Amino acid sequence: MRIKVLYFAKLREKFGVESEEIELPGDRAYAAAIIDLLRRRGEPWARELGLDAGYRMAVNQTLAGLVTPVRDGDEVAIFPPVTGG
Amino acid sequence: MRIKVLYFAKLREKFGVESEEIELPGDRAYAAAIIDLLRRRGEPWARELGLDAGYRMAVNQTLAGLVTPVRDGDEVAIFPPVTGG
Amino acid sequence: MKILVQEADFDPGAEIAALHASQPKVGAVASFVGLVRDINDGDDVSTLTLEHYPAMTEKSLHGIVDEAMTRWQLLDVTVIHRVGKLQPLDRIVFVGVASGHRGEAFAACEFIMDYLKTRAPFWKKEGTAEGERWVEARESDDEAAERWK
Amino acid sequence: MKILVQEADFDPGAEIAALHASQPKVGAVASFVGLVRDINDGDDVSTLTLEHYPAMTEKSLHGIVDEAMTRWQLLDVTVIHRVGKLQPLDRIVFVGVASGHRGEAFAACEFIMDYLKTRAPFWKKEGTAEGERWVEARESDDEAAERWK
Repeated sequence: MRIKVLYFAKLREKFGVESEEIELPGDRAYAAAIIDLLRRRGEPWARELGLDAGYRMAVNQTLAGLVTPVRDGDEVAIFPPVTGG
Repeated sequence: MRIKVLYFAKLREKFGVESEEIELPGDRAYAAAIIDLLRRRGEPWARELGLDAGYRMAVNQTLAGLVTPVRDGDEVAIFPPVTGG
Repeated sequence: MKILVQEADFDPGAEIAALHASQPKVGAVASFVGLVRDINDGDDVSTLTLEHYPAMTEKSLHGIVDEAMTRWQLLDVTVIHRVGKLQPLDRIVFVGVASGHRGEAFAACEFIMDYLKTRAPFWKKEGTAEGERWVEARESDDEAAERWK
Repeated sequence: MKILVQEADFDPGAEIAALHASQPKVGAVASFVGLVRDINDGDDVSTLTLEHYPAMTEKSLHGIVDEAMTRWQLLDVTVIHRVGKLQPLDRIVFVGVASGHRGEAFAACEFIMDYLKTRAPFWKKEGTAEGERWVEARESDDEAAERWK
Protein backbone atom coordinates (compact mmCIF):
# COMPACT_ATOMS: atom_id res chain seq x y z
CA MET A 1 0.00 0.00 0.00
CA ARG A 2 1.05 3.59 -0.58
CA ILE A 3 0.93 6.26 2.12
CA LYS A 4 1.46 9.97 1.51
CA VAL A 5 3.76 11.37 4.21
CA LEU A 6 4.02 15.10 4.94
CA TYR A 7 6.57 16.92 7.12
CA PHE A 8 6.16 20.31 8.72
CA ALA A 9 8.20 23.05 10.37
CA LYS A 10 11.52 21.99 11.91
CA LEU A 11 11.16 18.39 10.70
CA ARG A 12 10.49 19.50 7.13
CA GLU A 13 13.70 21.54 7.29
CA LYS A 14 15.79 18.79 8.97
CA PHE A 15 14.67 16.15 6.49
CA GLY A 16 14.85 18.50 3.54
CA VAL A 17 11.58 17.20 2.15
CA GLU A 18 7.98 18.42 2.33
CA SER A 19 6.21 15.26 1.30
CA GLU A 20 6.79 11.85 -0.19
CA GLU A 21 5.00 8.61 -1.06
CA ILE A 22 5.97 5.61 1.05
CA GLU A 23 5.33 1.99 0.09
CA LEU A 24 4.43 -0.43 2.90
CA PRO A 25 3.78 -4.16 2.55
CA GLY A 26 0.22 -5.44 3.07
CA ASP A 27 -2.97 -3.36 3.08
CA ARG A 28 -3.16 -2.32 6.74
CA ALA A 29 -0.59 -1.30 9.32
CA TYR A 30 -0.08 0.80 12.41
CA ALA A 31 1.36 4.29 11.94
CA ALA A 32 4.36 2.90 13.84
CA ALA A 33 5.35 0.98 10.70
CA ILE A 34 6.01 4.26 8.89
CA ILE A 35 8.11 5.63 11.73
CA ASP A 36 10.13 2.38 11.83
CA LEU A 37 10.78 2.57 8.12
CA LEU A 38 11.87 6.22 8.30
CA ARG A 39 14.15 5.64 11.30
CA ARG A 40 16.02 2.96 9.38
CA ARG A 41 17.18 5.65 6.96
CA GLY A 42 19.75 6.74 9.58
CA GLU A 43 20.40 10.37 10.57
CA PRO A 44 18.71 12.79 10.88
CA TRP A 45 15.63 10.50 10.70
CA ALA A 46 16.67 8.14 13.49
CA ARG A 47 17.33 10.98 15.93
CA GLU A 48 14.34 13.20 15.06
CA LEU A 49 11.93 10.26 15.20
CA GLY A 50 13.57 8.63 18.23
CA LEU A 51 11.52 7.44 21.20
CA ASP A 52 12.12 10.63 23.17
CA ALA A 53 12.16 13.02 20.23
CA GLY A 54 8.67 14.33 20.96
CA TYR A 55 7.40 14.51 17.37
CA ARG A 56 3.65 14.42 16.70
CA MET A 57 1.62 12.66 14.01
CA ALA A 58 -1.69 13.07 12.24
CA VAL A 59 -3.45 10.46 10.12
CA ASN A 60 -5.85 11.92 7.58
CA GLN A 61 -5.60 15.35 9.23
CA THR A 62 -6.48 14.11 12.70
CA LEU A 63 -3.98 13.87 15.57
CA ALA A 64 -2.85 10.26 15.85
CA GLY A 65 -0.52 7.93 17.71
CA LEU A 66 1.78 5.05 16.88
CA VAL A 67 -1.07 2.54 17.08
CA THR A 68 -3.43 4.47 14.83
CA PRO A 69 -4.25 2.25 11.82
CA VAL A 70 -3.24 3.38 8.34
CA ARG A 71 -4.41 2.05 4.98
CA ASP A 72 -3.63 2.49 1.35
CA GLY A 73 -4.13 6.11 0.27
CA ASP A 74 -3.97 7.60 3.77
CA GLU A 75 -2.17 10.88 4.46
CA VAL A 76 0.21 10.80 7.40
CA ALA A 77 1.80 14.01 8.70
CA ILE A 78 4.79 14.14 11.02
CA PHE A 79 5.65 17.37 12.82
CA PRO A 80 7.03 18.96 15.99
CA PRO A 81 4.67 19.92 18.86
CA VAL A 82 2.46 22.75 17.63
CA THR A 83 3.17 26.36 18.65
CA GLY A 84 0.31 28.44 17.25
CA GLY A 85 -1.98 30.89 18.98
CA MET B 1 -22.43 63.08 65.95
CA ARG B 2 -24.03 63.44 62.55
CA ILE B 3 -23.91 60.74 59.88
CA LYS B 4 -25.03 61.19 56.29
CA VAL B 5 -27.08 58.17 55.23
CA LEU B 6 -27.78 57.35 51.55
CA TYR B 7 -30.21 54.80 50.13
CA PHE B 8 -30.06 53.21 46.70
CA ALA B 9 -32.22 51.26 44.28
CA LYS B 10 -35.11 49.26 45.79
CA LEU B 11 -34.41 50.58 49.32
CA ARG B 12 -34.43 54.18 48.12
CA GLU B 13 -37.84 53.51 46.60
CA LYS B 14 -39.24 51.61 49.59
CA PHE B 15 -38.12 54.27 52.05
CA GLY B 16 -39.07 57.11 49.75
CA VAL B 17 -35.87 58.97 50.58
CA GLU B 18 -32.51 59.33 48.86
CA SER B 19 -30.45 60.63 51.74
CA GLU B 20 -30.77 62.07 55.22
CA GLU B 21 -28.67 63.24 58.16
CA ILE B 22 -28.89 61.06 61.25
CA GLU B 23 -27.90 62.16 64.74
CA LEU B 24 -26.28 59.57 67.01
CA PRO B 25 -25.17 60.07 70.63
CA GLY B 26 -21.41 60.08 71.36
CA ASP B 27 -18.60 60.51 68.84
CA ARG B 28 -18.03 56.89 67.76
CA ALA B 29 -20.33 53.95 67.12
CA TYR B 30 -20.67 50.80 65.09
CA ALA B 31 -22.62 50.98 61.85
CA ALA B 32 -25.09 48.70 63.64
CA ALA B 33 -26.25 51.70 65.70
CA ILE B 34 -27.62 53.35 62.56
CA ILE B 35 -29.45 50.21 61.49
CA ASP B 36 -30.96 49.88 65.01
CA LEU B 37 -32.18 53.45 64.94
CA LEU B 38 -33.71 53.06 61.47
CA ARG B 39 -35.45 49.78 62.38
CA ARG B 40 -37.17 51.47 65.30
CA ARG B 41 -39.05 53.65 62.79
CA GLY B 42 -41.32 50.67 62.07
CA GLU B 43 -42.33 49.52 58.57
CA PRO B 44 -40.96 49.42 55.95
CA TRP B 45 -37.67 50.07 57.75
CA ALA B 46 -37.96 47.20 60.24
CA ARG B 47 -38.64 44.64 57.51
CA GLU B 48 -36.16 45.89 54.89
CA LEU B 49 -33.35 46.16 57.45
CA GLY B 50 -34.29 42.96 59.31
CA LEU B 51 -31.68 40.34 60.19
CA ASP B 52 -32.41 38.24 57.09
CA ALA B 53 -33.23 41.08 54.73
CA GLY B 54 -29.92 40.83 52.92
CA TYR B 55 -29.21 44.57 52.61
CA ARG B 56 -25.63 45.78 52.15
CA MET B 57 -23.75 48.76 53.61
CA ALA B 58 -20.83 50.97 52.73
CA VAL B 59 -19.04 53.37 55.07
CA ASN B 60 -17.29 56.22 53.29
CA GLN B 61 -17.76 54.49 49.91
CA THR B 62 -16.24 51.19 51.01
CA LEU B 63 -18.23 48.00 51.60
CA ALA B 64 -18.77 47.63 55.34
CA GLY B 65 -20.48 45.48 57.95
CA LEU B 66 -22.44 46.03 61.14
CA VAL B 67 -19.27 46.28 63.22
CA THR B 68 -17.55 48.81 60.98
CA PRO B 69 -16.88 51.94 63.07
CA VAL B 70 -18.51 55.22 62.13
CA ARG B 71 -17.67 58.75 63.27
CA ASP B 72 -19.04 62.22 62.95
CA GLY B 73 -19.20 63.29 59.32
CA ASP B 74 -19.07 59.79 57.85
CA GLU B 75 -21.16 58.78 54.86
CA VAL B 76 -23.08 55.52 55.27
CA ALA B 77 -24.89 53.96 52.31
CA ILE B 78 -27.51 51.23 52.61
CA PHE B 79 -28.57 49.29 49.52
CA PRO B 80 -29.67 45.91 48.13
CA PRO B 81 -27.11 43.40 46.83
CA VAL B 82 -25.53 44.89 43.70
CA THR B 83 -26.57 43.71 40.24
CA GLY B 84 -24.29 45.47 37.77
CA GLY B 85 -22.13 44.05 35.01
CA MET C 1 -5.30 51.72 33.75
CA LYS C 2 -8.56 53.25 32.55
CA ILE C 3 -11.78 53.14 34.52
CA LEU C 4 -14.88 54.89 33.25
CA VAL C 5 -18.50 55.06 34.35
CA GLN C 6 -20.57 56.75 31.69
CA GLU C 7 -23.94 56.96 29.98
CA ALA C 8 -22.40 56.85 26.51
CA ASP C 9 -21.77 53.66 24.56
CA PHE C 10 -18.17 52.46 24.06
CA ASP C 11 -16.22 50.80 21.24
CA PRO C 12 -14.76 47.41 22.26
CA GLY C 13 -12.46 47.29 19.22
CA ALA C 14 -10.95 50.68 20.02
CA GLU C 15 -10.54 49.70 23.68
CA ILE C 16 -8.79 46.44 22.80
CA ALA C 17 -6.51 48.26 20.35
CA ALA C 18 -5.63 50.87 22.99
CA LEU C 19 -4.58 48.06 25.35
CA HIS C 20 -1.87 46.77 23.00
CA ALA C 21 -1.07 49.49 20.45
CA SER C 22 2.66 50.37 20.60
CA GLN C 23 3.06 47.91 23.50
CA PRO C 24 5.32 45.14 22.15
CA LYS C 25 5.39 43.39 25.55
CA VAL C 26 1.67 42.62 25.28
CA GLY C 27 1.13 39.11 23.98
CA ALA C 28 -2.45 38.65 25.13
CA VAL C 29 -5.59 40.76 25.50
CA ALA C 30 -8.58 39.05 27.11
CA SER C 31 -11.78 41.04 27.07
CA PHE C 32 -15.41 40.83 27.99
CA VAL C 33 -18.50 42.66 26.78
CA GLY C 34 -21.74 42.37 28.75
CA LEU C 35 -24.99 43.11 26.92
CA VAL C 36 -28.66 43.71 27.68
CA ARG C 37 -30.72 40.62 26.82
CA ASP C 38 -34.39 40.80 25.80
CA ILE C 39 -35.42 38.19 28.35
CA ASN C 40 -34.73 37.64 32.06
CA ASP C 41 -36.28 35.13 34.45
CA GLY C 42 -38.72 34.19 31.70
CA ASP C 43 -40.10 37.67 30.98
CA ASP C 44 -39.57 39.96 28.03
CA VAL C 45 -37.40 42.93 28.91
CA SER C 46 -37.85 46.17 27.00
CA THR C 47 -35.69 48.58 29.00
CA LEU C 48 -32.91 48.36 31.54
CA THR C 49 -32.08 51.25 33.84
CA LEU C 50 -28.75 51.21 35.63
CA GLU C 51 -28.49 53.15 38.89
CA HIS C 52 -25.20 53.56 40.72
CA TYR C 53 -23.62 55.23 43.74
CA PRO C 54 -21.43 57.80 42.01
CA ALA C 55 -19.10 58.62 44.89
CA MET C 56 -18.33 54.92 45.36
CA THR C 57 -18.43 53.43 41.86
CA GLU C 58 -15.03 54.39 40.50
CA LYS C 59 -13.39 53.90 43.89
CA SER C 60 -14.82 50.39 44.00
CA LEU C 61 -13.71 49.58 40.43
CA HIS C 62 -10.23 50.93 41.15
CA GLY C 63 -10.03 48.68 44.19
CA ILE C 64 -11.02 45.63 42.14
CA VAL C 65 -8.49 46.40 39.39
CA ASP C 66 -5.75 47.05 41.97
CA GLU C 67 -6.49 43.66 43.50
CA ALA C 68 -6.21 42.03 40.05
CA MET C 69 -2.88 43.80 39.46
CA THR C 70 -1.61 42.40 42.74
CA ARG C 71 -2.67 38.86 41.91
CA TRP C 72 -1.44 38.70 38.30
CA GLN C 73 1.30 40.28 36.22
CA LEU C 74 -0.74 42.61 34.05
CA LEU C 75 0.36 45.30 31.63
CA ASP C 76 -2.87 47.29 31.38
CA VAL C 77 -6.55 47.11 32.31
CA THR C 78 -9.63 48.94 31.05
CA VAL C 79 -13.05 48.86 32.70
CA ILE C 80 -16.02 50.77 31.31
CA HIS C 81 -19.49 50.50 32.84
CA ARG C 82 -22.53 52.28 31.49
CA VAL C 83 -25.29 53.77 33.62
CA GLY C 84 -28.69 55.25 32.76
CA LYS C 85 -31.36 53.93 30.43
CA LEU C 86 -30.46 51.05 28.12
CA GLN C 87 -32.38 48.56 26.01
CA PRO C 88 -31.89 45.03 24.67
CA LEU C 89 -28.78 44.61 22.46
CA ASP C 90 -27.05 47.56 24.18
CA ARG C 91 -23.58 47.11 25.62
CA ILE C 92 -23.41 47.46 29.42
CA VAL C 93 -19.84 46.73 30.45
CA PHE C 94 -16.36 46.27 28.97
CA VAL C 95 -13.41 44.71 30.75
CA GLY C 96 -10.11 44.35 28.89
CA VAL C 97 -6.85 43.01 30.29
CA ALA C 98 -3.43 43.11 28.58
CA SER C 99 -0.67 40.79 29.70
CA GLY C 100 2.40 39.00 28.43
CA HIS C 101 0.65 35.65 28.42
CA ARG C 102 -2.93 34.49 28.06
CA GLY C 103 -3.38 32.66 31.37
CA GLU C 104 -3.00 35.83 33.40
CA ALA C 105 -5.13 37.91 31.03
CA PHE C 106 -8.02 35.41 31.15
CA ALA C 107 -7.88 34.96 34.93
CA ALA C 108 -7.74 38.68 35.66
CA CYS C 109 -10.54 39.51 33.21
CA GLU C 110 -12.87 36.94 34.75
CA PHE C 111 -11.86 37.94 38.29
CA ILE C 112 -12.65 41.60 37.59
CA MET C 113 -16.07 40.70 36.18
CA ASP C 114 -16.87 38.40 39.12
CA TYR C 115 -15.87 41.05 41.66
CA LEU C 116 -17.60 43.85 39.75
CA LYS C 117 -20.81 41.77 39.76
CA THR C 118 -20.74 41.32 43.53
CA ARG C 119 -18.97 44.43 44.87
CA ALA C 120 -19.42 47.44 42.56
CA PRO C 121 -22.47 49.58 43.44
CA PHE C 122 -24.65 49.20 40.35
CA TRP C 123 -28.31 48.18 40.37
CA LYS C 124 -30.44 47.13 37.42
CA LYS C 125 -34.13 47.84 37.00
CA GLU C 126 -35.92 46.08 34.17
CA GLY C 127 -38.93 47.33 32.28
CA THR C 128 -41.30 44.48 31.33
CA ALA C 129 -44.91 44.28 30.11
CA GLU C 130 -45.95 44.12 33.80
CA GLY C 131 -44.05 47.27 34.70
CA GLU C 132 -40.67 47.89 36.24
CA ARG C 133 -38.85 45.60 38.67
CA TRP C 134 -35.45 45.56 40.33
CA VAL C 135 -33.23 42.72 39.19
CA GLU C 136 -32.49 40.27 42.02
CA ALA C 137 -28.88 39.39 42.80
CA ARG C 138 -27.93 35.84 41.78
CA GLU C 139 -26.42 33.28 44.10
CA SER C 140 -24.36 32.06 41.17
CA ASP C 141 -22.59 35.44 41.08
CA ASP C 142 -21.66 35.12 44.76
CA GLU C 143 -20.36 31.63 44.11
CA ALA C 144 -18.33 32.86 41.12
CA ALA C 145 -16.71 35.54 43.29
CA GLU C 146 -16.05 33.06 46.11
CA ARG C 147 -13.80 30.99 43.83
CA TRP C 148 -11.11 33.69 43.96
CA LYS C 149 -10.76 33.71 47.75
CA MET D 1 -19.75 29.60 13.81
CA LYS D 2 -16.96 31.24 11.85
CA ILE D 3 -13.49 29.75 11.48
CA LEU D 4 -10.89 31.43 9.32
CA VAL D 5 -7.21 30.85 8.62
CA GLN D 6 -5.81 33.77 6.67
CA GLU D 7 -2.78 35.95 5.99
CA ALA D 8 -4.78 39.16 6.34
CA ASP D 9 -5.23 41.03 9.60
CA PHE D 10 -8.65 41.03 11.31
CA ASP D 11 -10.72 43.57 13.24
CA PRO D 12 -11.52 42.40 16.80
CA GLY D 13 -14.18 45.08 17.26
CA ALA D 14 -16.03 44.02 14.12
CA GLU D 15 -15.78 40.36 15.13
CA ILE D 16 -17.14 41.02 18.61
CA ALA D 17 -19.99 43.09 17.17
CA ALA D 18 -20.83 40.31 14.70
CA LEU D 19 -21.13 37.88 17.62
CA HIS D 20 -23.93 39.83 19.30
CA ALA D 21 -25.47 42.20 16.73
CA SER D 22 -29.21 41.50 16.38
CA GLN D 23 -28.86 38.62 18.86
CA PRO D 24 -30.88 39.66 21.94
CA LYS D 25 -30.19 36.31 23.66
CA VAL D 26 -26.47 37.13 23.88
CA GLY D 27 -25.64 38.55 27.30
CA ALA D 28 -21.90 37.92 27.22
CA VAL D 29 -19.07 37.97 24.69
CA ALA D 30 -15.67 36.83 25.94
CA SER D 31 -12.83 37.30 23.51
CA PHE D 32 -9.11 36.91 23.19
CA VAL D 33 -6.52 38.54 20.94
CA GLY D 34 -3.03 37.04 20.73
CA LEU D 35 -0.20 39.32 19.57
CA VAL D 36 3.42 39.08 18.44
CA ARG D 37 5.74 40.27 21.21
CA ASP D 38 9.14 41.80 20.52
CA ILE D 39 10.92 39.47 22.92
CA ASN D 40 10.84 35.71 23.56
CA ASP D 41 13.06 33.60 25.78
CA GLY D 42 15.19 36.67 26.38
CA ASP D 43 15.94 37.54 22.75
CA ASP D 44 14.67 40.36 20.58
CA VAL D 45 12.26 39.14 17.95
CA SER D 46 11.97 41.03 14.67
CA THR D 47 9.79 38.71 12.59
CA LEU D 48 7.45 35.81 13.21
CA THR D 49 6.56 33.36 10.44
CA LEU D 50 3.55 31.11 10.95
CA GLU D 51 3.49 27.83 9.05
CA HIS D 52 0.48 25.53 9.12
CA TYR D 53 -0.87 22.29 7.67
CA PRO D 54 -3.62 23.65 5.46
CA ALA D 55 -5.61 20.43 4.96
CA MET D 56 -5.77 19.92 8.73
CA THR D 57 -5.96 23.42 10.20
CA GLU D 58 -9.62 24.28 9.75
CA LYS D 59 -10.68 20.71 10.45
CA SER D 60 -8.76 20.85 13.72
CA LEU D 61 -10.24 24.23 14.71
CA HIS D 62 -13.76 23.01 13.87
CA GLY D 63 -13.19 20.00 16.10
CA ILE D 64 -12.07 22.21 18.98
CA VAL D 65 -15.05 24.56 18.60
CA ASP D 66 -17.46 21.60 18.34
CA GLU D 67 -16.03 20.25 21.57
CA ALA D 68 -16.56 23.65 23.25
CA MET D 69 -20.16 23.74 21.97
CA THR D 70 -20.73 20.32 23.54
CA ARG D 71 -19.31 21.36 26.88
CA TRP D 72 -21.00 24.75 27.24
CA GLN D 73 -24.21 26.38 26.09
CA LEU D 74 -22.86 28.80 23.50
CA LEU D 75 -24.67 30.98 21.02
CA ASP D 76 -21.83 31.66 18.58
CA VAL D 77 -18.07 31.27 18.22
CA THR D 78 -15.49 32.94 15.97
CA VAL D 79 -11.89 31.78 15.55
CA ILE D 80 -9.46 33.57 13.24
CA HIS D 81 -5.80 32.56 13.00
CA ARG D 82 -3.28 34.30 10.81
CA VAL D 83 -0.47 32.57 8.92
CA GLY D 84 2.53 33.88 6.99
CA LYS D 85 4.99 36.59 7.92
CA LEU D 86 4.18 38.79 10.92
CA GLN D 87 6.11 41.19 13.13
CA PRO D 88 5.94 42.51 16.69
CA LEU D 89 2.63 44.24 17.56
CA ASP D 90 0.78 42.25 14.88
CA ARG D 91 -2.34 40.35 15.81
CA ILE D 92 -2.03 36.55 15.47
CA VAL D 93 -5.26 35.03 16.70
CA PHE D 94 -8.80 36.00 17.66
CA VAL D 95 -11.22 33.83 19.62
CA GLY D 96 -14.66 35.21 20.46
CA VAL D 97 -17.47 33.38 22.25
CA ALA D 98 -21.07 34.58 22.64
CA SER D 99 -23.29 33.11 25.33
CA GLY D 100 -26.23 33.96 27.54
CA HIS D 101 -24.03 34.26 30.62
CA ARG D 102 -20.43 35.15 31.26
CA GLY D 103 -19.24 31.97 32.97
CA GLU D 104 -19.76 29.86 29.87
CA ALA D 105 -18.32 32.48 27.54
CA PHE D 106 -15.12 32.81 29.59
CA ALA D 107 -14.64 29.06 30.04
CA ALA D 108 -15.22 28.26 26.37
CA CYS D 109 -12.94 31.07 25.17
CA GLU D 110 -10.06 29.91 27.36
CA PHE D 111 -10.70 26.25 26.50
CA ILE D 112 -10.56 27.01 22.76
CA MET D 113 -7.27 28.92 23.18
CA ASP D 114 -5.75 26.14 25.32
CA TYR D 115 -6.73 23.45 22.82
CA LEU D 116 -5.71 25.54 19.82
CA LYS D 117 -2.28 26.04 21.41
CA THR D 118 -1.72 22.29 21.85
CA ARG D 119 -3.72 20.67 19.01
CA ALA D 120 -4.04 22.97 15.98
CA PRO D 121 -1.23 22.50 13.42
CA PHE D 122 0.51 25.88 13.50
CA TRP D 123 4.24 26.40 13.98
CA LYS D 124 6.06 29.65 14.73
CA LYS D 125 9.51 30.58 13.48
CA GLU D 126 11.12 33.66 15.00
CA GLY D 127 13.61 35.95 13.35
CA THR D 128 16.20 37.27 15.83
CA ALA D 129 19.58 38.99 15.52
CA GLU D 130 21.16 35.48 15.52
CA GLY D 131 18.98 34.29 12.66
CA GLU D 132 15.79 32.26 12.52
CA ARG D 133 14.69 29.64 15.03
CA TRP D 134 11.60 27.51 15.54
CA VAL D 135 9.68 28.36 18.70
CA GLU D 136 9.71 25.49 21.19
CA ALA D 137 6.43 24.21 22.59
CA ARG D 138 5.86 25.14 26.24
CA GLU D 139 5.05 22.65 28.96
CA SER D 140 2.79 25.30 30.50
CA ASP D 141 0.58 25.07 27.41
CA ASP D 142 0.24 21.30 27.83
CA GLU D 143 -0.63 21.82 31.48
CA ALA D 144 -3.22 24.45 30.56
CA ALA D 145 -4.88 22.04 28.13
CA GLU D 146 -4.77 19.19 30.67
CA ARG D 147 -7.00 21.17 33.06
CA TRP D 148 -9.99 20.61 30.78
CA LYS D 149 -9.80 16.80 30.78
